[in-house]
Amino acid sequence: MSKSERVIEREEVVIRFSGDSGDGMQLTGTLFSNTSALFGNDLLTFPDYPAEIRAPQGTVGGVSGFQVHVGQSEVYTPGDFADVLVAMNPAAVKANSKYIRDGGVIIIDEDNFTEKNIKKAGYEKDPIEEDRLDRYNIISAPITTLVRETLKDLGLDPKTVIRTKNMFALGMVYFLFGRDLEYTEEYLKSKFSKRPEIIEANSKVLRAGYHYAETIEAMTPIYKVSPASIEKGLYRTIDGNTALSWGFLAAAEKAGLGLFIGSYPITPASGILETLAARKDLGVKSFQAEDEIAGICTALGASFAGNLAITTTSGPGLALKSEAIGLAVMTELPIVIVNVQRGGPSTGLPTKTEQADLMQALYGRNGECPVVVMAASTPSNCFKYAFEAARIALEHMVPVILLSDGFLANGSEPWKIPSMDSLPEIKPPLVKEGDDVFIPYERDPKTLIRRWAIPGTRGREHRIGGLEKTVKGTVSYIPENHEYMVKMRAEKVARVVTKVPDLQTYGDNEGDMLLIGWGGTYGHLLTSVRELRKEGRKVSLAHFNYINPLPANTAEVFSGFEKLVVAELNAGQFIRYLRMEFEELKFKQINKIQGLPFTCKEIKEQCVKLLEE
Amino acid sequence: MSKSERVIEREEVVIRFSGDSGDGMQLTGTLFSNTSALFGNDLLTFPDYPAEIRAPQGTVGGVSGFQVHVGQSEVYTPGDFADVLVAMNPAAVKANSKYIRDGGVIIIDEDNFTEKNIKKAGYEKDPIEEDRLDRYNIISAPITTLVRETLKDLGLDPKTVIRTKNMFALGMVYFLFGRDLEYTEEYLKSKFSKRPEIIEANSKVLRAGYHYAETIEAMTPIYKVSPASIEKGLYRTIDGNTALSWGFLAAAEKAGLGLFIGSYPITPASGILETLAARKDLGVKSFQAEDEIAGICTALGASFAGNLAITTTSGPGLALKSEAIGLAVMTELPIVIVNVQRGGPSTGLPTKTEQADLMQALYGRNGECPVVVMAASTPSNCFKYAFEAARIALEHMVPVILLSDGFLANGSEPWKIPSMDSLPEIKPPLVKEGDDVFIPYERDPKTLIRRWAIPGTRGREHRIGGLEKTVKGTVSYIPENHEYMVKMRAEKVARVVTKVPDLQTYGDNEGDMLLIGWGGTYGHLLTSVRELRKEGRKVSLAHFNYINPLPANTAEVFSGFEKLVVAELNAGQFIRYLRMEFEELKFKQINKIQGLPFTCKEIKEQCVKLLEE
Amino acid sequence: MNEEIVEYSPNDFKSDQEVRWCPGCGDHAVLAAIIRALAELKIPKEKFAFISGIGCSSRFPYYLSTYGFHGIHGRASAIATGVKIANHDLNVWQITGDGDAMAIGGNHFIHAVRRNIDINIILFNNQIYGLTKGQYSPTSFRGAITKTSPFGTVEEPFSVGELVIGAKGKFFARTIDSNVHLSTEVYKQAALHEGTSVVEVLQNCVIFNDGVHKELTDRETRDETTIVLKQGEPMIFGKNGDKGLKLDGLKLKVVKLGNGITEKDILVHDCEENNPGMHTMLANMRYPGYPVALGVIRCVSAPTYDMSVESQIAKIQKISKIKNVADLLKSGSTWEAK
Amino acid sequence: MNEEIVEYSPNDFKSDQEVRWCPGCGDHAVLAAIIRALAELKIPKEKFAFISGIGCSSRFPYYLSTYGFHGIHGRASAIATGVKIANHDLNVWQITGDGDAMAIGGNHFIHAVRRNIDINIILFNNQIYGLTKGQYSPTSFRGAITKTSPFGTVEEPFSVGELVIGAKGKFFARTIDSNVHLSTEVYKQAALHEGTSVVEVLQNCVIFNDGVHKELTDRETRDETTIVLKQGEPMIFGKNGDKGLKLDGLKLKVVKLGNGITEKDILVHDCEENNPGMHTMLANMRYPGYPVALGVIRCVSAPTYDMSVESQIAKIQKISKIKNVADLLKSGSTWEAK
Ligand SMILES: Cc1ncc(C[n+]2csc(CCOP(=O)(O)OP(=O)(O)O)c2C)c(N)n1
Ligand SMILES: Cc1ncc(C[n+]2csc(CCOP(=O)(O)OP(=O)(O)O)c2C)c(N)n1
Ligand code: SF4
Ligand code: SF4
Ligand SMILES: [Mg+2]
Ligand SMILES: [Mg+2]
Repeated sequence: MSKSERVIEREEVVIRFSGDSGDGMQLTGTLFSNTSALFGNDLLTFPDYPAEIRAPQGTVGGVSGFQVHVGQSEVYTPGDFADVLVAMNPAAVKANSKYIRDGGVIIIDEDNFTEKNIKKAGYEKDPIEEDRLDRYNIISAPITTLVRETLKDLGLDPKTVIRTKNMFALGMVYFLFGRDLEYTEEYLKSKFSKRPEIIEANSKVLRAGYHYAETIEAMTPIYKVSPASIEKGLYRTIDGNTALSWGFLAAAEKAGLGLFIGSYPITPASGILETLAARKDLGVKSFQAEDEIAGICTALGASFAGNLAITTTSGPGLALKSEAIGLAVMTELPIVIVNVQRGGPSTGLPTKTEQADLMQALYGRNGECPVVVMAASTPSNCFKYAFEAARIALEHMVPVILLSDGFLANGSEPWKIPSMDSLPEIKPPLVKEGDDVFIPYERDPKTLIRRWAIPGTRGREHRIGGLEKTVKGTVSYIPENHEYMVKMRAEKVARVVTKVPDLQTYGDNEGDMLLIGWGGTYGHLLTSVRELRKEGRKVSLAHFNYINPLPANTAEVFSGFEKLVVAELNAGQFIRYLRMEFEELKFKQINKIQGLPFTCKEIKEQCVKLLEE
Repeated sequence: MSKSERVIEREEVVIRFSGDSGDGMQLTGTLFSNTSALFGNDLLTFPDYPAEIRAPQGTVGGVSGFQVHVGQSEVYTPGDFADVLVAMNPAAVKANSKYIRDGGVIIIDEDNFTEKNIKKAGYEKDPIEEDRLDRYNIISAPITTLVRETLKDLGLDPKTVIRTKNMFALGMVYFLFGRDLEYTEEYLKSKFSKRPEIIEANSKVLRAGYHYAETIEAMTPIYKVSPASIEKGLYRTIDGNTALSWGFLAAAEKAGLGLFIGSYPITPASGILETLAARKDLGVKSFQAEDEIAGICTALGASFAGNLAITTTSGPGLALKSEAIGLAVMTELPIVIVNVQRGGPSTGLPTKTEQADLMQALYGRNGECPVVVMAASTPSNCFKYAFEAARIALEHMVPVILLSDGFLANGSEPWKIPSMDSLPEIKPPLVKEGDDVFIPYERDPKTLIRRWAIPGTRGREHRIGGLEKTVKGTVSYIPENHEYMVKMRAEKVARVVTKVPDLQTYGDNEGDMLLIGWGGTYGHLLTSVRELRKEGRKVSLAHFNYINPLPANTAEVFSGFEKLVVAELNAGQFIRYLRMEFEELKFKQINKIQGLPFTCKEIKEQCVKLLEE
Repeated sequence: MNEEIVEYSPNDFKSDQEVRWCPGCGDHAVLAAIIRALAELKIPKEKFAFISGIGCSSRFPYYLSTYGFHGIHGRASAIATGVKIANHDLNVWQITGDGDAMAIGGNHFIHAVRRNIDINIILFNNQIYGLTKGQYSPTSFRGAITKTSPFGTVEEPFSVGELVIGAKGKFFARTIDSNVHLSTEVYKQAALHEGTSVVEVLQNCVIFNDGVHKELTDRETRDETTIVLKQGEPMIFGKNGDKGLKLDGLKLKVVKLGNGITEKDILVHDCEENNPGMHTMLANMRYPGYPVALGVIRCVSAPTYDMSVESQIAKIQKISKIKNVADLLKSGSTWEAK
Repeated sequence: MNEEIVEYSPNDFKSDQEVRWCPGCGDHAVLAAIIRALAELKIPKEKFAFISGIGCSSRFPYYLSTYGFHGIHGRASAIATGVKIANHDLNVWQITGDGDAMAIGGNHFIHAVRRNIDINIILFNNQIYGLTKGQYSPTSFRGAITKTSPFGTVEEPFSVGELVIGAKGKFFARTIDSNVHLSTEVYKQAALHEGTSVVEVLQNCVIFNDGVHKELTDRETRDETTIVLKQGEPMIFGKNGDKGLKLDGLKLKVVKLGNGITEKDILVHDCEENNPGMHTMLANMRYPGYPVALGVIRCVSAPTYDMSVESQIAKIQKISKIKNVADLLKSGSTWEAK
């Protein structure tokens, strides 16, 4: 066969890199993704790794994976099944064999398939046989040996040599997709600029992998995924945590305020604090607090002092912030609380994704204590929703909880860089100096927003705090005043609805089924609905980014459908919320509580079942 | 008129003592209540005081009140309106004039109605005129002058003299109700045993008040409330916090376990820690923690070590405990978390009552994190529900949140002392020493309860913690295991329903309206329903003490009624929960968010309105 | 804008709120001293921010006409930290109680001290929880009988100064509510010190812990039971100025002047000494045995967190190519789709 | 019931769980030393309870075959306190990291120390957050470059020993992960001390803070950079045992032996001295300038919280008329309805 005959043109393809925590799979995956992005593909990534820093070598528990879905047209999920699996050891095969597409390719480092490693991975004898992998196209390469061979003349220590294995595998994959090595070589050069021997070693191995793949004729077919036909503009790849961080930077600039972040590190939210800590050039005040309570309390202090103040955390950290969120509600100070959800309850599954903090976000505080609750739904739109959350907080003088999750936080995709001009203005209700009376809880009659007088502003001295107050800020136990203030605070949040865009469906305005989702499941639900519609099903999608308040037209949208099905990565929280809000309607549910995103297959199957019920 | 002619026989009567925070009104009210209880009346009390220790003298904000409702038959509320108001100063009149029954009596210390005090209370000139108090029977006595006169020969300092004023007023009230002075004099003797001059002064003034009332013929009528015809047995008066504390003591004794309380003081829950701290004689380990988090975490440690462990707090404290409740859920250790609700959000109205922490109790944690939620409904049944909460926690290896509120905590009523024999046994699933394998999360197939192996038990060493685990206790990120464990934990809580008695209605099994309530509003709802029924309305009451899980027959009970109306002291939390649980049903609501209990008048009016809608 | 008016009388710092502490509470005197100190600082009023937690003492901000934030229990240090970092131009005070700062707020307190945030922490130590009606606090003496310790506590109290110094504290002073003159002076010094200043005010709670500092405040005993430390001056005290402190090995010793012992033998107070050993001993002196030290015990200069942040930002801004968000969005690896 | 078997080998304390720390992590050596210490204590295995927070180090209890409780971040001191009070017969250990104990858990930590609960706190100080992948901790040195301080931290670290002593600590020791022999000894002494024992283990995180204690562990330098303190022995160190510590006013000074300076001039270590001044100085010694002190620095006996509780209960039970709940229910004022 000639080379050209072996090329298969594909709309999209899914690759999964997988090995021990120390095998460098996250980097390998990232390099492949960036190369594909530069090539012009759309893509979405899904890193998936254990909670231990270096979980025990060779075990299934220690497998670190990075999946990337590359497409010619738009790509919304990391893909259910891998077309190509790179498995550096038997444990990686064990962990992933369920997730390979029929007819897919498995690249293995045969040097690692020793009896000991096979046992460690939990196989009796032969992975191929036990998991019936002969269905797949297995490319078994003595990667370790080849790497040693490649570098034998460089005089490097064995550890350094072994560490380049991932580049060999990456080289093979590049060949398989007909990709350039340029981006990766540039990366190596800038990363190791002070250690030329490392650059040389990695480049050599990368090329060796590429040529090895070229040489062994067995390595068929070659996949070709042409560049995506995407909107014109300047692009970059971005992950959810970075996008979030940048959204806040953009909001602070638009509002003309300093940006303060008070946070305590916690997986998978730490990246936001880390990203913003690096932005001293933009004047960010990043404060690593002694705990989550100090995180939000310093942010509240900074908000009082006139900054755009945010605090970022994950589930258990949000629990700790509960009391102080109440103080934010009572003092009506602007603040954004980001919760990057992970598997719970308690410490739970720290590196896995889940959507089980919704109820906590809505109700996890003492007293009648409503806040605005929003959720981002793709890695890149974390930028938009961070910006919007900040805009709402600042313009409405209200705490906003913004939900993300582990899937969005670590996942990445190409993103069209917006121009700062295209973003809306942000105009907080700041009070200027003056001698007339300033009444702290006096409200705009239409929006119920109070004004913001910042310490340092002459003549606007006033006191706020967590006890119930009159409009003037005087502590008050008067029964009617309390009822009035409780209602005002709730109504103020309700009126944020003016900033909430109407709910749009993907699909039609009526039909047999409306699939309903929120937050990070967007890509999977959208893809599933698309495919169901292709199959002729009358299914549409309504996906929520605004949870409290809900879009004004929600009931109307719901009314067009026979069946309302809520799909979430929890035991059913949004559905319970919708039941409270829409007493008239009946909802059905699809749930998954496995620390993993949905697969489109699951969703489609369950939708079909519910349609046919 | 002869004396006897002036006696009015009453089924029930409401007295409110009211004055400055320093005027001793809480003591006065308590003494009157105890005297009435000893006399054989049923009663219920409602202390109501400002958050400041000594709020500014003479102002409405500084008024401290104590209301007691005394009855011949059973009494369930402190009464909407006072038959007799004792007002030591103009501010006390101002604060209470709305709450006097038509034709009621107001006893005032006219010496305190100086121009200055009248202004301080917020009146322009004359309280009587401004609040149209001439509708009432006003007994204006120069109490301060009379007290000075009474004690002039004792050579006491003026401060001490003035402090006895409350006894004068109490004496007058005793006369008005034909009560004995004996209990009060006994109290004074034991309280001030080391200061005979104080005993003498107070007794003298008490008698002076009594005789003064007897003398002034204006003081009509005399109310007679005969002893209640109550069940035989030994009685005492008890407030909610004491009853709760004792319920736990009883549970520990029945379970044969030590009792540990780890708490941080907070109004209105501190009384429980204080009561149990005094019970070293019963071996209680009471630990005043450095904060609420340490409160629950020490309790969890004590639970791990084999004690009946409880932690007590109020709203903001529950918020702080959220994260650790998750750990209790994950480790499946028995623990009772008591939340004595107060006005919120944030610091809110610390000394006022409210029911606004229900959602927090149900959902205020990260992840899928269900716990048992219960609520006491009268001061005295706090004993029963504390006992039951402990029994469920210990026998089902599950955290239980027990809700009380400021109204129950401080309110008191006569209580028939139960015999310890009449209480059920408590049998925690303890594991004995042994060498066979102990599997920490192995469950009883029927109840799903895991067993409890206490450190010190030979051969049962094991590890638990907040990460997701397999049945064996091994940390696991396996997707299916997580889903399984989440479901098991939820189902285990759901199966506690076997311990939940069926819901009983007061009234009929069907009708036009079912009034639905939970927790501390019981007395008011019951009284309202009784009165509505007397008026011929087809209204019944369903009151909940078990909230998660709900009684098994709830839907069935609900189905018998035309209208379902949920009344609560919040903006509508139980109703939202019921909407989630019973998608088929429609609910209406009655709410009050004023830091105060309902009045029966309000409830009845709203019920009638809803009935006629 | 008007010219800055920075001449104030203490009354200019009073708010229109009714003061709600119990008659006779030591807090009244603290308020009096603080408004005096504020007036004397000659800083524009709008630059002051008073942050508090929860407790009787924490009601303080309501009674001042400055910016104020009555927070939640134990978190005042954190809130104040945020205020100061966000706007280092403000003069930030934290008002707190022994429960608020040493029990629930202990962690934020020691971390503020360690970081040396430039705030002034006024810690009202009445050795009791006032607002919740009389439970013991982490500063209650061992054996204290309170509502939650009816048979006496079984735990050692914190020594505020020792904990502060153990947390790397650079400024610690102690005063007594009733001594308004000394207090005013101490508060001013705390305000002028750059970095975290902790002032422990021995405060009387007339209702729940009346007289706990009686020996130190009574006219008859106070000269014997306390010593007011002054920078550069010998540590002499007593009604007749006839007692002093000397070093005996690694310990302090009270000596009587005369009989060969002269002022020269007496230790001279140096609050600016970096080595904390002496300051810890001074802060730990308890009566009987020693006089209780009042005044500024430790006052050492060191970089503050807030200023270090400012200068790090300034430094990075000078060298970074990223000047605004648009620069950032376009930085690193991007590509053009055409 | 069998006779108590209290002869153990270290392996008896290993659990069947796979150890999941990074290869080369200092935690492995700590585990080795602790199981040795446990075996040598000759206490029945079921009496041990190991409580931890969250962090790499806090995984510890899974690797022991004793009772174990892997808690939540920062709360191990509180959980351990509850365990010990509930059952003072247990031998309770807390395993914690510099983030777990000094950041989020700082308050529980200082309160446990103050109360003198009889638990043994082993604090793994790698000056970094390991589990969350490399952010700075409250013990990271000023200027440390980490994921959250890309331009260096701007805050002073806590000195563990100084904070412990500032919180009224009675036992403080320091050891190094790699010195299993010294560590075993120190852990045993911590276990035997009645009251809160804090052991700071200088631990290497190979991944995120490799070599932070290098000077103190390297074979070539360690004799010069560290001093192992032994009760009653002169404070001598150095490769040739030719250096010692002397007092110079209120400060410590390193001197060379010889040239007139003999062992007699050198300070003798007394960990039982109640006055904390010397111990604080020893705990604060940093290289360069001073050798870092290892071994038991402070070990003072004082009443423990847990035993004080037991004896208060015993005392009250003797005098109270209330012997059971039925007595209580009927106590005070009651009446009979007939
Ligand atoms: C989270 C929380 N826990 C507990 C309380 C109850 N509380 C209010 S003030 C206080 C302690 C007050 O003592 P201290 O700080 O010494 O102030 P003081 O009243 O003595 O001035 C407590 C426990 C609260 N308001 N919030
Ligand atoms: C409430 C909460 N906040 C934050 C975290 C995230 N977290 C886990 S361990 C850790 C710090 C670990 O550092 P350290 O205690 O020094 O332990 P090490 O990993 O270095 O042994 C953090 C911040 C968490 N699990 N829970
Ligand atoms: S209770 Fe004590 S501290 Fe509080 S205001 Fe009254 S006297 Fe002052
Ligand atoms: S990350 Fe560091 S501390 Fe954690 S296991 Fe690895 S080497 Fe040890
Ligand atoms: Mg106090
Ligand atoms: Mg660490």
